[in-house]
Amino acid sequence: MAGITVREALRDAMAEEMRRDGDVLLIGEEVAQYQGAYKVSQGLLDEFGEWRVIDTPITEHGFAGLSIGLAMAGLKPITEFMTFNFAMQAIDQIVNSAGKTLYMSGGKVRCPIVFRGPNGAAARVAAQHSQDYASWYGHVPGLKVIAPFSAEDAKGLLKAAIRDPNPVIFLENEILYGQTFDLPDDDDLVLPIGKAKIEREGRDVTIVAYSIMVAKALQAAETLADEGIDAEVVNLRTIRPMDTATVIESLGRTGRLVCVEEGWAFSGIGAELAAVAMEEGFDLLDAPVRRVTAVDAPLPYAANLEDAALPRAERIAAAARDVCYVKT
Amino acid sequence: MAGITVREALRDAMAEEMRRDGDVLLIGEEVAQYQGAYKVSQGLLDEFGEWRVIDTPITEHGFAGLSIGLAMAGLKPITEFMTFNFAMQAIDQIVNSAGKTLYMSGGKVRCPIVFRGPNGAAARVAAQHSQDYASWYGHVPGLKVIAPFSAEDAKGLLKAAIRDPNPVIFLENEILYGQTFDLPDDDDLVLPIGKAKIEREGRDVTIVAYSIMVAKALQAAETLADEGIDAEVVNLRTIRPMDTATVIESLGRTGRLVCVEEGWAFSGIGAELAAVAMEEGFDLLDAPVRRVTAVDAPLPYAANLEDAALPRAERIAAAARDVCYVKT
Amino acid sequence: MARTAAKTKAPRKAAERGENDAPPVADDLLLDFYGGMLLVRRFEEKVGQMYGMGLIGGFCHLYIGQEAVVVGMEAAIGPDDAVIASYRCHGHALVRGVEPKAVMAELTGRADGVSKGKGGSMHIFDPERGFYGGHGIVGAQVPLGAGIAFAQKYRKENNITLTFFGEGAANQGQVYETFNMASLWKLPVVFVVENNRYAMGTAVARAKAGTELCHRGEAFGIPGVRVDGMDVEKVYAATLEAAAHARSGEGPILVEMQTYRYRGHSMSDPAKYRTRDEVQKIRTERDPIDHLRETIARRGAADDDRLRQIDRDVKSRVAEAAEFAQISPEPDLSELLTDITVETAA
Amino acid sequence: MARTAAKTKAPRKAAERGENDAPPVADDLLLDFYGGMLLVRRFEEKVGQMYGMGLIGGFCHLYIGQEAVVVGMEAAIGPDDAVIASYRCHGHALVRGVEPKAVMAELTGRADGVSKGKGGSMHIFDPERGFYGGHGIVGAQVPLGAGIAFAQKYRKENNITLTFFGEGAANQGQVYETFNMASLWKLPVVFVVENNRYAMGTAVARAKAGTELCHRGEAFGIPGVRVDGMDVEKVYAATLEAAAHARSGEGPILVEMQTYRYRGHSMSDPAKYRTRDEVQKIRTERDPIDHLRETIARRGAADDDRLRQIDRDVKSRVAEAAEFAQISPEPDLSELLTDITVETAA
Ligand SMILES: Cc1ncc(C[n+]2csc(CCOP(=O)(O)OP(=O)(O)O)c2C)c(N)n1
Ligand SMILES: Cc1ncc(C[n+]2csc(CCOP(=O)(O)OP(=O)(O)O)c2C)c(N)n1
Ligand SMILES: [Mg+2]
Ligand SMILES: [Mg+2]
Repeated sequence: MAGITVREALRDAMAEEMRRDGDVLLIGEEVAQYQGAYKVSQGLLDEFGEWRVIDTPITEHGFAGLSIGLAMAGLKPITEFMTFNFAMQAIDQIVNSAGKTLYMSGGKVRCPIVFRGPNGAAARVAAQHSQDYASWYGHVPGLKVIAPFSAEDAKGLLKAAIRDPNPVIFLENEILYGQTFDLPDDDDLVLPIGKAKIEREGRDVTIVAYSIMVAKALQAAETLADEGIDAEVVNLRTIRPMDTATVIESLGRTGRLVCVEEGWAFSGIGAELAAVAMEEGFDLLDAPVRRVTAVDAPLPYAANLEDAALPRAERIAAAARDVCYVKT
Repeated sequence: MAGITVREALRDAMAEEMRRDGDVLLIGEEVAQYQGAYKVSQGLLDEFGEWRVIDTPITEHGFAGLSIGLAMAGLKPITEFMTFNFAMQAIDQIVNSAGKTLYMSGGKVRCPIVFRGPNGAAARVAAQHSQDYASWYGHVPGLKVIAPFSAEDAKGLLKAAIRDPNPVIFLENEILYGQTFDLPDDDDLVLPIGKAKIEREGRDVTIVAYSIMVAKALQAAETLADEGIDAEVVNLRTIRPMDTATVIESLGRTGRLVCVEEGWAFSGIGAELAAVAMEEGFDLLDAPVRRVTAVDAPLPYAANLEDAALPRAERIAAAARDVCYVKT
Repeated sequence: MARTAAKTKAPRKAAERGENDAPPVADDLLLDFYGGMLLVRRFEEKVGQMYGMGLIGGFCHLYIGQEAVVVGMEAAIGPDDAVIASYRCHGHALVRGVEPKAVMAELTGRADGVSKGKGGSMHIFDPERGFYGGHGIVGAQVPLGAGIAFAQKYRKENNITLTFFGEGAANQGQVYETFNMASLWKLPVVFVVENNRYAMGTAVARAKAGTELCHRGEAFGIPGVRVDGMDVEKVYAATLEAAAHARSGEGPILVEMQTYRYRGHSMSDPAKYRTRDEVQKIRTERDPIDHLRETIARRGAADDDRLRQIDRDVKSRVAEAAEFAQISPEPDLSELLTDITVETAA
Repeated sequence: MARTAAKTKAPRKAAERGENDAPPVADDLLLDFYGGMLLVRRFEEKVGQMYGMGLIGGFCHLYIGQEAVVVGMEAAIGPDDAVIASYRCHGHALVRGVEPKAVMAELTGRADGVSKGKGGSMHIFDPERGFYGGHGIVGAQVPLGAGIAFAQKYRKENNITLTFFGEGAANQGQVYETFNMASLWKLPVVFVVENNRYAMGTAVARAKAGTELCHRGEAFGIPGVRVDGMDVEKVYAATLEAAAHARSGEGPILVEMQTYRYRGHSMSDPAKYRTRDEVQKIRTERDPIDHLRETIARRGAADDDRLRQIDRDVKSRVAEAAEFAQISPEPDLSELLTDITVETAA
């Protein structure tokens, strides 16, 4: 076990896969000479050279399409968006070209590509730089969607994503980049796509979260533990295909479900989980599923408003108390 | 009462609003000389001239942005996308510029614009031309989202959308364009945004749908009636803000809820409704909410596969029987 | 189909010449052109009929009138080069050597279609023959094509990619983003604007400001040429040069092919935005097949019997394809849920 | 602030001249320039300090080094003309006459901020002063600006829109889509590329193929000019001409302002992609404020006392703004849920 930041874990995952397979390359804005806008690609240009670590002009639509062409021709691009907000400019290529071509070609044209970069809110970067796209991408068959939390998630799932023969949307989080986690000593850590992880076992209530919200959920679980509520925390890890089996099993043990996401509620990930709980776990529910999400507004810049807009541990704990019918 | 097609209703709505307000204009591909790719703007160029009915080059991103600029400067553009699939190229402008600027400017910059065009599947136009974007747009605060079914919906809601001082996404359906509906004689039919309509009253089960799926739901209700199941059909009309009160009231009467949409299930509109039913109607539910949606695949071209992919009345009826615990 | 024959000839031709006014091509190549163009024309005519009979559905865009472009270009490149096109792609697929049967069965949405019936008219793919589609979103294939060219360069393959798009698509922003990147990285791509004068109902001048399309890459350092796309020999000659440029490592080149589409934009377009006379005039005066037939006669490259034989062969191939496309079964319902993602060992 | 004075002078100046090498501007206009540029510089320096103190958060992009561009351009247009910019927008807002207090309070995220503290540094708006932001997505303001110009033309207002973007943004596809439409419809827009040589860490030549930026509109029929953006008089003169062109109904024009940013891209950028020497050399040899101070001295337009007085005035305005921005309260929590949509009578 060694301490490593999520930033380093991502970099190591890319470096290891690039060493392993000459078809893997990294492309995006500021990934090469600048070493990544958030320094995630530190050292990669030096090691792999400018034909495998490629700085692009600011043209998301174009370089996403170009990357998809690379993948259709058999290479394995990792395409970095400086943030996923900017990928909205490229989303037609991601959905219509990367996501649908395998199907439209009757299986003939593959698209092994990873689109990665920070998703969701950073600190005080306001409405245009803070959207959580998990449910948008999760909506689309043909894509796989991953949202890692820890360094282990980041490394093991990014390596899996690079090896996957499909288009994978890899949603990172800027605030997590600098956080340190223990990582098992493993030369080749590859985690399965589509499997959730129980981060904390508990008997009273299941809290499902992804990305940075796992940290908030764990924090809430601590608070709840002090109050005698034993929360189980499920880290979804993959958004699509979603590991509903693990969620429903957990629900079977606890009878209560709280879904946490940094994005908006309407047709979000919590909505999907609520529907799944209906369909697959109705008889297990001792209380209605609760969603904890961002408030239904663009993210404001002011510190106090931003704080009030995003799910904090206290709001998660409150929702858990609610579904446990505990009054405070 | 007079019979009128949805196509004509939309055209009349635009013409009436353009007569009423010189700031309203129509812009998009083939809207002027060609009279609309689907002939929705028939006659408008003749009546209003080329400065109010404007053909654009094929540049969705650009003309969406330009239209938003028009709106920010105080005009009231109706911006047609030939289909909403092509609006994916422009979605950054729609979400980030049109949807968020009022908030980011502390209320200073308004964006009174209607984005309209056909959404969802037409007939055999395959995966890239058939996506239903209701849940994507519905996800985003700052936008209003409307999905009319009948000619009355089309006319009354489009007029309301044009008068609304906010960005409105107006999701039409190509197959409905040619369908005829009775329309009340009313010089100035304006329907409220955000109100659902009960299309058919019933006591046993609530079927919620929007756009063309309302027709399928009504068809299913007929079948069910023959079997002694009395279905209530709710036409959502507006996706955002959603009229959850009407849905929950209906659920209160029937105890059972089936949600129908042409789009994919994952984080779709049915998911949102399931979550709302949990949160606001848990104790009213005599059965878990059921979703009827497109299968989780890009839409295929082959006739038999396409038919199997989309929700048909029979699948809706089957879901209704299920939640009524009726075996067949 | 012209492809095989052309393959062996193209490189030879390329070596033989260099100047701008190309010497006439050899007789057998002319006949290959003729067979190729006729196949595309007859195939598309049959598609039109079958659409009318309800055997084909959805959007369907015919290539009639533009045949010289794909046939002449294909003859000037090699089988390992790549091609990518828009939704108006039947001709592009056929000249790449995709079987007419498989294309037609795709159009009827059958199991033996080249995309198993899942893609339809706009989405024909055959990457084994270097054909990358078949894309429905106007302009989307342009960066994809540059990406394929990037892969060719990355692999040091010495192959090139022909990236086709319409003159309407030439206003899309992603085209300029791609021009910039392709030029910056000197990608081996030939950008081909098929200027058939209309984008749906919009005449080219109504949507395009400024200079001619062939100059639209110059600000990005991409040279442009304009070619009479109704003359297959000129297309061929220009493509030999353009391909040589792209292959040389000097970076992309933009070729504007001036052509014309005879039919409506798609099967549902009554094409009221132009006069019948306009179409008729081009059909009579500029038809690429008639023109080639005259050339063949003038040069004595073949006698009428030989041409009639080619006609018969083409007709029977097309008839066979049409027949096949109607008896091929619908895809099995299980296909609904395959090819969504590539299965991976769990 | 220079704005009010300039407003009255610009038209006069515009009428006085026509040729390329403009006559020197009047003394009092020079002093307005001086006051305006100094206000932007001192304001931004204060912002940098306050960011360092944690009073400002998120992304924050300073305009230091580029002051001559907005000051010279603003002086050459009228108050009813419109301006739209990217996230690097403090200077653009100030020259439009937005109160430094209100801008600074926006940066600290307070209730008295020009956007109530909801937008922050990248999202300053004041449509009543013809300032349309403040946009975070690179390139997005370009079609928005053309739309504002379209509205001006639609209303027959005889006003124009200055649409600012960076040289990095100049590679975005929507810019070319906009060029095409703006030219096609002859919109009264002046496109202004502020070429400050870097887009984040990317030097202009590393991201841009082909010709100079000022030529990037030519294929769309848009004339281009390149201007020394470190010389406010040249900026002013060029803008008078460009504005006259746009106002005349001849359509858009593209102005490349060659300038330089002294600081990192945003507050978190250590700017290792260039040498200290490079920056130092430009600061010493090309600084627009120093240059103007020399011109003033050379022409005897003002004595040192007068300049010192301006310095003091600017400093006190900035100090006042900084003070105000710290005492203004945080927005009320109820603001979280206002301004999402405009309320309508039910
Ligand atoms: C992004 C996008 N916008 C609009 C359409 C609808 N559309 C399909 S083809 C077409 C015209 C394209 O014209 P052109 O590029 O000249 O090609 P041609 O059809 O003439 O071959 C349009 C507008 C589309 N498919 N994709
Ligand atoms: C679409 C998009 N891509 C990337 C970014 C991140 N980003 C912000 S500013 C910037 C550099 C822009 O450079 P330039 O246009 O030259 O303007 P400058 O910052 O020099 O004023 C980048 C890449 C963004 N905000 N939006
Ligand atoms: Mg065309
Ligand atoms: Mg710059």
